[in-house]
Parts: sequence; C-alpha cells; structure tokens
Amino acid sequence: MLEVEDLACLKGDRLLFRDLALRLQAGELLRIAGPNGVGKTSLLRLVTGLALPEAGEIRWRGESIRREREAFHRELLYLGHAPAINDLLSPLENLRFACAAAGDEVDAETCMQALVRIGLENQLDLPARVLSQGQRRRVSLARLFLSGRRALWVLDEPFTALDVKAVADLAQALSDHCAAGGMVMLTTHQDAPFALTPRVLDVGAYAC
Amino acid sequence: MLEVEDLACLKGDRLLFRDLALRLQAGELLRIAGPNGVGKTSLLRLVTGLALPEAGEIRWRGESIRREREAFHRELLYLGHAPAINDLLSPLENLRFACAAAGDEVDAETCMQALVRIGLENQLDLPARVLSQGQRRRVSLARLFLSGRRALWVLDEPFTALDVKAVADLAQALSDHCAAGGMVMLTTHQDAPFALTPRVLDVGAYAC
Amino acid sequence: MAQWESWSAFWDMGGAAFFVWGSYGVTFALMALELVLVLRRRKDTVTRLLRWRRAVGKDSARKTGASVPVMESET
Amino acid sequence: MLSTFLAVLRRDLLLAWRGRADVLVTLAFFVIVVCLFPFGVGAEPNQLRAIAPGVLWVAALLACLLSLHRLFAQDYADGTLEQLLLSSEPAALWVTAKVLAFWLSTGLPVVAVAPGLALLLDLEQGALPVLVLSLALGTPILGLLGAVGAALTLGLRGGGMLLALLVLPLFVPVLIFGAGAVEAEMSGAGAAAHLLLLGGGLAGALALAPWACAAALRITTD
Amino acid sequence: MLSTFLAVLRRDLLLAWRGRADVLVTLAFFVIVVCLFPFGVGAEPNQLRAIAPGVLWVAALLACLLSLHRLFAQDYADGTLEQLLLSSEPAALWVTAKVLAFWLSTGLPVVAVAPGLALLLDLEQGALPVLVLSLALGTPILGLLGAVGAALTLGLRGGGMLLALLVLPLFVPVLIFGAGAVEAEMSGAGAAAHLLLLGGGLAGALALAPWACAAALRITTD
Amino acid sequence: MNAPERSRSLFRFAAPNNFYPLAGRLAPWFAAAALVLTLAGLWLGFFVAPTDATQGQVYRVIFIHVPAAWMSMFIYLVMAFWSAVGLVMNTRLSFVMSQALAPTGAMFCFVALWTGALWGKPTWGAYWVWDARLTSQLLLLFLYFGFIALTRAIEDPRRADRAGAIIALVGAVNVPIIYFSVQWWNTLHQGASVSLTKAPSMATTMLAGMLVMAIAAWMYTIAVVLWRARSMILERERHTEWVGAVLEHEAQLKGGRA
Ligand code: HEM
Ligand SMILES: Nc1ncnc2c1ncn2[C@@H]1O[C@H](COP(=O)(O)OP(=O)(O)OP(=O)(O)O)[C@@H](O)[C@H]1O
Ligand SMILES: Nc1ncnc2c1ncn2[C@@H]1O[C@H](COP(=O)(O)OP(=O)(O)OP(=O)(O)O)[C@@H](O)[C@H]1O
Ligand SMILES: [Mg+2]
Ligand SMILES: [Mg+2]
Repeated sequence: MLEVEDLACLKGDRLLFRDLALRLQAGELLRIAGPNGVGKTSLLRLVTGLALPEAGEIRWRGESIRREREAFHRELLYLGHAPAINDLLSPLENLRFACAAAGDEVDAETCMQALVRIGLENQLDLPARVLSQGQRRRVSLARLFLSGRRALWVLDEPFTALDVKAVADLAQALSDHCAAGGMVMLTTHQDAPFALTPRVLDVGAYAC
Repeated sequence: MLEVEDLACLKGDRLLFRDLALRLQAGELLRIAGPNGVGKTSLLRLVTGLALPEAGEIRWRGESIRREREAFHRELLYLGHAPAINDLLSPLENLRFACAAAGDEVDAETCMQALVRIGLENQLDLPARVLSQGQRRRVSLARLFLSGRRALWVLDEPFTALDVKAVADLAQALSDHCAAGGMVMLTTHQDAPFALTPRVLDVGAYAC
Repeated sequence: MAQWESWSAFWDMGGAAFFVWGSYGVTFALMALELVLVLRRRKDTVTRLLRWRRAVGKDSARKTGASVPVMESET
Repeated sequence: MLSTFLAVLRRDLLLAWRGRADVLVTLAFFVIVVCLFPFGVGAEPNQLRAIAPGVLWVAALLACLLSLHRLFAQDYADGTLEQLLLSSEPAALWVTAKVLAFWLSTGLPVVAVAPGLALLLDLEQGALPVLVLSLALGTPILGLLGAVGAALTLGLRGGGMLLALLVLPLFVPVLIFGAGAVEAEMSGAGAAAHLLLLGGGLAGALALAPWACAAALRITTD
Repeated sequence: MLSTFLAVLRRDLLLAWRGRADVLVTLAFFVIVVCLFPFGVGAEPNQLRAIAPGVLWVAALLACLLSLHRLFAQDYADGTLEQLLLSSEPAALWVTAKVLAFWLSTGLPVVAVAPGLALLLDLEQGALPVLVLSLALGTPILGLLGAVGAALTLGLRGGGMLLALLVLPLFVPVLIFGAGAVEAEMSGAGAAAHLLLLGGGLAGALALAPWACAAALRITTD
Repeated sequence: MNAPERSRSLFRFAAPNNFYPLAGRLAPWFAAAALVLTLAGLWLGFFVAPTDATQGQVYRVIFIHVPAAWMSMFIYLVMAFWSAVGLVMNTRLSFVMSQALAPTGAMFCFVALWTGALWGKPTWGAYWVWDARLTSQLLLLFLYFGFIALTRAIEDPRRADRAGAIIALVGAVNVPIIYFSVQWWNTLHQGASVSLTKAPSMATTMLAGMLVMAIAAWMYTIAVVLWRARSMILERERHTEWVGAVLEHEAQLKGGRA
C-alpha cells in the first residue's frame, strides 16, 4: 500500500542514502534498522511528507503523497523524537488536543481510559512538566490506542525511556494493529517482544 | 565511599521514596532500577548535589557533600537526560568546552581521539544541530574517555538512542572504569552486556 | 576643462569637496569592495569544493549532470 | 473543518490562562515602557502630551513584537507543530486560530489598559476613544503580519531578533496610521480616514497573512 | 581559577561569532527602534532633538533587555549550566565571563553605532562623546543587573517578559543618569557628575552582581 | 536581469549547467561596459555639465545619487519577481538570482542614503530629515537587510530559498504601502516644508550624464550578479557531474599557472 521508489536523501554535504525502495503491505510490521546516523529518522520524515526528498517518489495507495497529501495524512499516525507534549497541560489535555488537532473525534472519557491503560492513572492531572521521561513518552504513545482507524503508524524509537513492562505492552499493541490489517513502520535499537517477527529494512544497505 | 542514608524525596505532594540507603564502594557498578516514574532520575540528582533532599544525608569519602561540595564535584562526573551539547558548536568544540568547564585539562588532540574512538570521525566539524540522536548522545558520552581520574560516574539512561555496537562499547568502558577502581551508578531500562554483573538497587522497594 | 579654472578648483568643488568626494569616494569604494568580495568568493568556493570532492570521493557525485531536466523542479 | 480551528483556539486560550504570567507580563512590559519615557525624556507635560500617541503606539508595537516569538516557538520545539501540519485540515485555518488566540491574550489586554496610560501621559480625554479604536484595529494586523515573520524565523539562531528585523518595516505603516489617527483627532482633523485605512489593512491581512504563514510553516519544518 | 573563566569567555565569544546573525540583529533592533520614533512622534526636528537622548537610551536599554534572556537560556536548556555548576570553581567567576562575553557581543556594538543614530535624530555633535561614554559605562551595568534577573527567571513560563518586569525597575536609575548625562551636556551644565555616578554604579555592580547571579543559578537548577 | 523574452531559449538557460558558462562568458562584457560608461558619465558630469545656478558644485552628487536610488528600488522589484517565479515554477535558478541580487541592491540603497545625506547637509543644513522619500528609502534598506539576514540564517539552501522568497514577496506587497503611508504621514505633520529641490529645467548635459551613469549602474549590477550567481550555483550543484567537470577544469588552470 505504501510504496517508496528510488528515494534519495541529501543532508548538507552528505548523501545519506539513494535508490532506496520499499513496499509495505497491510498487516506488515517493518523495522528500519541501521547504526546511529545512517538516516533512519530522515527516512521516516520523508515518508510522512514532512520533508522533501532529494529524488524519488512516495506513493500511498497508488497516489503520490504530495498530490494526495490530505487523504494520506488522514490515514497516517506519526510519532517522532519530539513528544508533542506541552509542559503546561496535563496528560489528559495534551492527549485530547493531539486527537482533536489530528481530526480524530474522541471524547474525554475515552482519552482517560487510554491514559489509564498506558499506566498514567495517578498522573492524569499533573502538568506534563513534572512527569518522568518514561511518563512523557507514554502520553504521546496513548494516541495509539485511539487511532485504530489510521492504517499507517510511523514511529521513531517508540521504546525510548519505557520500562520493561511498557515495552512489552507497546510491542503487543503494535502486533495487534498489524493483525487487524494495519501497517507499522518503526525504528528502534532495542529488542522488543513482538508477536509477529518484523520485516527488517537496513538503511545501511542503501547508504552511499 | 559514597554513602546515602535515610534519603527521602518529595515531589509536589508526592513522597517518591523514603529511608533509602545505599553504599557504593570502589570498583562497584550500581544499577538503579524501577519502573517509569518511580524516582530514579530524582535520586541521581540528589546524589550529585544538584537537588536538595527532603531528608537524609549523602556522604562522599565520609564528608557530607553539602559541606565538601567542591572536593566532591572534582571527583564526580554526571551525565543527565540533557546532553549539554550546544547546537552551534561542533562535537569537538563541545567536548573541549565540557572538559575545560569541568576543570579537566585536555588538549584538542586527545578530545579528537576520544571522538574518533566513539565513532564520530566524520562528524568532527559539523554543527551539533544536524547530528542524529545517537550521535548527539555520543558527544556527551565521549567525556567518559577523558575523565578517568574522576572516581564517581553518575549516568542517567546512558544507553538511550545508541545502536547495539555502541551499547556494547559503552558497557565495556563502564566495566573498565570499575575494574580500575572507579564507581558507576546508572539507570537504564535496557539490557547491556556488562563484563561484571551490576549490583541492582530497586527504588521501588523504598517507594511510599 | 571647460568648467574648471584649474585642478585645484576642481578638487575644491566650489567648497563642497567633502560632500562631493565623500559621496563618490564611498560609492566607488563600496563597488570595488563588492567586486573584490564577489571574485574572492568564487575562488574560495572553487578551492573549498575541490577539497570537498577530494574528501568525499568523486563517485558520490550524483549522476544527474547530463540529464538535468530542462526546467529543474524539486519533488 | 471547524473542529481543528476550535481545538487549537481552545487549547491556546487554555495555555494562555495556565501561563497567565506571560499575559500579565506582556502587559507589564507595555506599562513599563510607557512609564520609562518620562525618565528618559524629562517630565515636562507639554512635551509629554505631544509625544503621547507616538509613545503609546510604539510601546504597544514593541510589546506585541516581543511576544510574537512565542507564537509558534513552543509548539515547534515540542513537536506539536509537526503534528498539526500532519493534520488533514488546511493549515491556514488553524494558523488563524492561533493568531486569534494570541491576539485575545496579548493584544486585547494592551488595548484595554491603553486609556489608563494615556491619562498618565496627559493625553486629552477626547482622543481616548480613537486611541482605543486604532489599537483595536491595528494590533490584529501586527499579529497577522508578525505571524508570518515568526513562522519564517522558527528555530533560527538569531530567532527573536531576526523576527524584529523582518517585521518592523512591515509594522511601520500600521504605526503611522495608528498614531496618526490619534494625532489627527487631537488636532481636530478627524480620524475617520486613518481608521478606515486601518480597517482595510486588517481585512487585507486577514485574507492573505494566514496563507503566507501556513506556507512559511511548511517550509520551516522541512 | 582562570582556566574556567577563559574557557567560558572563549566559548561564548565563539558562539557569538558563530551566531553572528544574533549580534547584528540586536544592533538592527536598536537601529530600528530609534528609527520608529519619528513615525510615532512626528518628524519635527526640534521635538526630535529634545527627546533624542531619552529615545537613544531607552532603545539601548530595550535592545540589551531583549538579548538578556539569551544569556543563560541555551545553556540551561541543553544541560550545560548543570555541568558548569558541577565544576569546582566558584560560580561567580564564570558568570562574570559570561556577562563579559555578552557585553562584548551586544553592548559594544550598540555603543559603537549610537553616534550615527544620534545624527539621525539631529542631536548636537558636541554631545556625542558624552553619549558614547554614558552608554559605555551604563550598558555593562545593564548586563550585570540583567544577568541576575535572567538567572532568576530561567525556565519559568513567562521567562522573557518576567525578566523585563524584574529588571526594568533596576534599570531605571541607569537610564536616568545615562540620559541625564547627555541632557546635562546639551544644556551646558556638564556631565561629569552623572558620569561619575555611572562609573560608581558599574564598580558596585561588578562587585556584587556575579555573586547574586551565581546564587540565583543554584536556586534555579535545584 | 529583467525578464528575458519567454522563448524556448529561456527554458534552456534555466538549467544551471547551461546558465553557468553563459554567465561566465557574458559577465566580463557587462563589466567592461560598466567601466566605459562610468568613465563617460563622470566626464559628462564633471567636465561638460554646467554649474547649477542655485546649488553650485555640490549638485554633482546627483550623478551617483539618482542612479543608485533608482537601482535600489528596481532591484527589489526584480528580486521579488524572481522569488515569485521560483515559488510558482520551482526553478532553483530563480532563487539563486534573487539571492544574488540582494547584496547589490542593499549596496545601492546604502549609497543612495549616503550620498543623499552628504548632499542634504549643504543644501538643507541637516544630514537627515524625516522626509517621505528619504524615509521610504531607509525602510527599503531594512527590507533588504531582513531578506539577507533571513537567507543567511537558514543553512539548508532549499529552506532558505523558499523562506526568502516569501519575505521578498511580502515586502514587495508592502513597498507601495510603505511609500504612500510615509508620504501621507509626512504631509500630515509638516506640510510640504521639505521637498527635493529639483533644478527647474535640468540642463540636457546634466540629464545625459545622469542617464549614462544609470546605464553604467545597470551594467555593473548585471556583471556582479552574474558572477555571484555563478559561485552560488557551483555551491548548490556540487553533487552534479557537470560541476565536477568544471572544478577539474579549474584545478587544471590553477595547476597550469602555478
Ligand atoms: C539621505 C537623503 C536622501 C535620500 C534617501 C534620497 C533618496 C532618493 C530617491 C529614493 C530618489 C529616487 C526617487 C524617484 O525617482 O522617484 C531620489 C532622487 C533624487 N534626489 Fe534624493 N535623496 C536624498 C537626499 C537628496 C538631496 C539632499 C537632494 C538635493 C537637494 C536630492 C535630490 C534628488 C534629485 C534631484 C533626485 C531625482 C528626482 C527625479 O529624477 O525624480 N536627494 N532621491
Ligand atoms: N548538514 C549536514 N552535513 C553533513 N551531514 C549531515 C548534515 N545534516 C545531517 N547530517 C547527517 O545525517 C545523518 C542524519 O541521520 P538521522 O537523524 O536520520 O539518523 P538516524 O539513523 O535516525 O540515527 P539515530 O539512530 O542516531 O537516531 C547524521 O549522520 C548526520 O550526521
Ligand atoms: N509536583 C509533583 N506532584 C506529583 N508528582 C510529581 C511531581 N513532580 C514529580 N512527580 C512525580 O515524580 C516522579 C519523578 O520521577 P523521576 O523522573 O525521578 O522518574 P524516573 O524513575 O527517572 O522515571 P523514568 O524511568 O521514566 O525516567 C514521577 O512519577 C512524577 O510523576
Ligand atoms: Mg533517529
Ligand atoms: Mg528518569
């Protein structure tokens, strides 16, 4: 459904990779691998359409994502390095805004349940500023439980700062999404107990 | 050498832990464990003297760290969540400044070698802003190779964003430091291949 | 020399030497400076790019040279 | 369509309320700059009265300018902006919501306290309504134009100051007509023409600036 | 002792040089604020001349104020400040180095262009040396006092604005003596007394402010 | 640098690899023309044109003041034009052109201000008055500075191109607004107390000198901008093979000379 062809990414003087191609089908879990600095984050940002490629083409359901940006973004969920959490708002407020801004209609009750499910039941009303690293991370990850109808999840190092149990839960959630016909594309340097083995794409293979 | 007694930490209206006690001897590697939000980062900041405890006493070589602050800080190396990297400076400049500011006399050549050793030979002159997450992390970690004479290393999630090989190297460096009579206190949720098994302190055991 | 009795009268500009020569002087100095900067920039660019090419190796150059689209566009 | 607009508007107002300090301090800045003038210039009433409209307007402009960099900075740093750009709604829409919230939380208070300060500088009371009206029409223009500058300078080194350099020339006409309106009223010439021009400017800015700003944001996050 | 001082000074100057844009733009801000005044106040030469010292000093003060928040912000955000506080040298030492670097990169350029702008406002040429001297003595005081405010407001919500609110009252005496010196010179009364007071203020600030600032930084990072 | 005819050839030269050598070939000719015309203009201005009846000799500043003022305004428009072309058509060369024009435009803008100020002191008794025309020139300088500062501050050239284009266009929309507002502002305050005193009927030799100098300024601008654009193109296209070839060629030349 997601097809990438001949992608090249130039950063400053350095051509990070070129001729990168990938296909992601419904139900697939794709892990982008490679050592630090090889261009995984850059690749994800290209795929989401946040950055423009130096060359190449990205298609979603057969249409170029630049031409059909809105349709693509309606089906995309991207969580990058930056957690998109405002320090002054509580986890609940942050989550509700994240959903509303993205266009998902979710009521407060459902958001609350998602936060409880992800283990923030005691932090619902604290300002995000005082949360621990792992708790901040969880706030943004809670969106995953509310975005089932978004087919493509693109996650940049989602396991960072999470404790062992949270890693296992998240891996389970990702597997479930794939089992339900979704697609997941993620980077991580950690091992996680996925129910289905992820396909691995090594960016290093396309490096220049 | 490092002794902590009856330590309590209050955040907002929550008492994170109390009656926490620990001793760290030369050559020991101590891992602070516990789920997200239990208070590991808070503990480390108390131990370094950056934050003040609600109750309890922290002693370094028998002296309270509040009374003998300077002597303690001369032997301490702390790397927190924030990488202390300026975006406009190159890795080399950042590292040299970090050492000079801390009072370590290190020349440019040695800094360069440390950066090369940690795998940044191609990024020596880039502004830190364009580095990838893992590369940023490495810049701050490079200080470890230059601070051998500092006995106590306090590291908050040092493995974050590092790739598998870098994790192994770092674990090796930590083990070496301990073998040479140093002390390491760290938090992490990841498994790392340490040469000597770390002693584990579960903050959860002291939680209220 | 239709306008001027002597060179000194010319340089004096009817008492307005400072204003007239100040204008012309600064103007031509700026233009000369700009020219020098532009030409030097070119030299710097060439040397820097040569060094860069040596450093990265020539094969990392993309193969687009001959086939640059007539109206080059990004995307 | 409207849901994103409302979500952004509601959140930004909530944030302004949470960070009340910010809003009050913009205001305090306005007040202090106006109050500094007598110290710098000397306290002679006639002179103060003559420069009062100019000082008030310059102070309002600076207060607005200095809070402008906050408009997108936080959202840019924490990744919210990326998420908004990934929303399927047109970006000009929520940009408008952000500017509106910004004006409600910084422009409006300035407009509200201006009459009080005008009295401090001994401005004639007859000119007060015109002062308020000119500020009420002018500050949203400043916000809209400033938003474009703020979007363009996001995450740049000289950020805040570069922003000042970019937008100040654009602010000059607003300043001229704004302060001019008050002076025209004081001199008896009537302020209608000035105010009409400000209104026209506001309509124009409202129609164009959000699009320019949205384009700038897309460029910035590239 | 000196090695930390020099390391910090060298790095901050290097950073200022890297971020040249910053420095130039502070300057541009100063220039623009001065130029805005005629638009607000009107272009009559006599009036402009009368308010020129005040306007120049207020503009210098604002330019300084607005760059102040940069003094520690970056180091605070990226953790460098923590590291500096963990250094075994006395904090007042490297704080002085930071303020010195700050003044060299923002105060000095402002002092340097002030005479040109004074001509734009038609100030008498005789008063120019006093203007320059008063700024050269006054802006370091602003930097030193401002550093304390910057340290206290680090990481707070209303940061930049709160800073303005905190330090402006402290700046007022400097403004009064600074602008007063120029006006005294223009009125023929002689500026010596004003300048001596400014010099005394500088000595006092230099002796006290770094310690206060260091204490404030320790509190902030707690 | 005004828009050439929209013919096929435009599209051919829009490719940087065609433009680069062409610019290199043309620039010296424009530079030479600028030199010759400047000398001719100076000769006309200083030795042929008569002394002005009211102002004496100081009026001779006009021969650079007016061309510089014209150029500074015109260059901004051309800059905005290229920016618009770049945004609409996605041609990188257009952005290069607009950024190459900016420093020269700012330079002329400054020259107009400087010469005007020096002219003003003897004629009006002050280096500066807040006259409408003067003021809008000053603001134009700020617009130039803003554009230059913005494009310099952004490192990624693609982002710099587009951000600069936006601010150039916003500025261009504002230039007339600024101009008229300033004019009105001034008249409101002090009527027409200050206005540029034009010589009632300019001597034809004066006019000729001015025009020749204006054309010289044109030629100079074109030459400098072409040269600057060449460096910028090399920089941006450094990954391409044709730049590789150019660089090798340059290296050989240097080696040959050394
Ligand atoms: C800093 C001061 C000055 C600035 C910024 C300035 C700016 C300008 C500008 C922008 C123009 C071109 C405007 C146009 O063609 O519509 C111009 C033209 C001209 N200026 Fe100035 N000027 C200054 C001072 C003076 C002074 C002091 C004089 C003479 C007393 C003067 C005489 C002229 C003349 C004769 C023209 C040609 C007008 C025309 O051809 O329409 N300028 N100046
Ligand atoms: N201007 C530039 N010049 C040279 N190299 C650059 C420039 N900008 C970015 N880079 C390089 O591009 C790469 C960006 O990598 P990216 O962030 O995509 O890495 P990543 O695979 O996500 O790494 P990590 O695992 O550390 O997150 C880095 O190696 C960085 O050094
Ligand atoms: N003002 C407050 N009120 C209530 N709880 C607070 C307040 N400030 C901090 N906390 C809590 O204190 C804890 C701080 O934890 P800390 O950052 O030390 O956790 P951590 O063990 O390092 O976690 P992680 O593994 O996620 O990094 C969090 O649980 C946070 O919710
Ligand atoms: Mg990454
Ligand atoms: Mg932690």
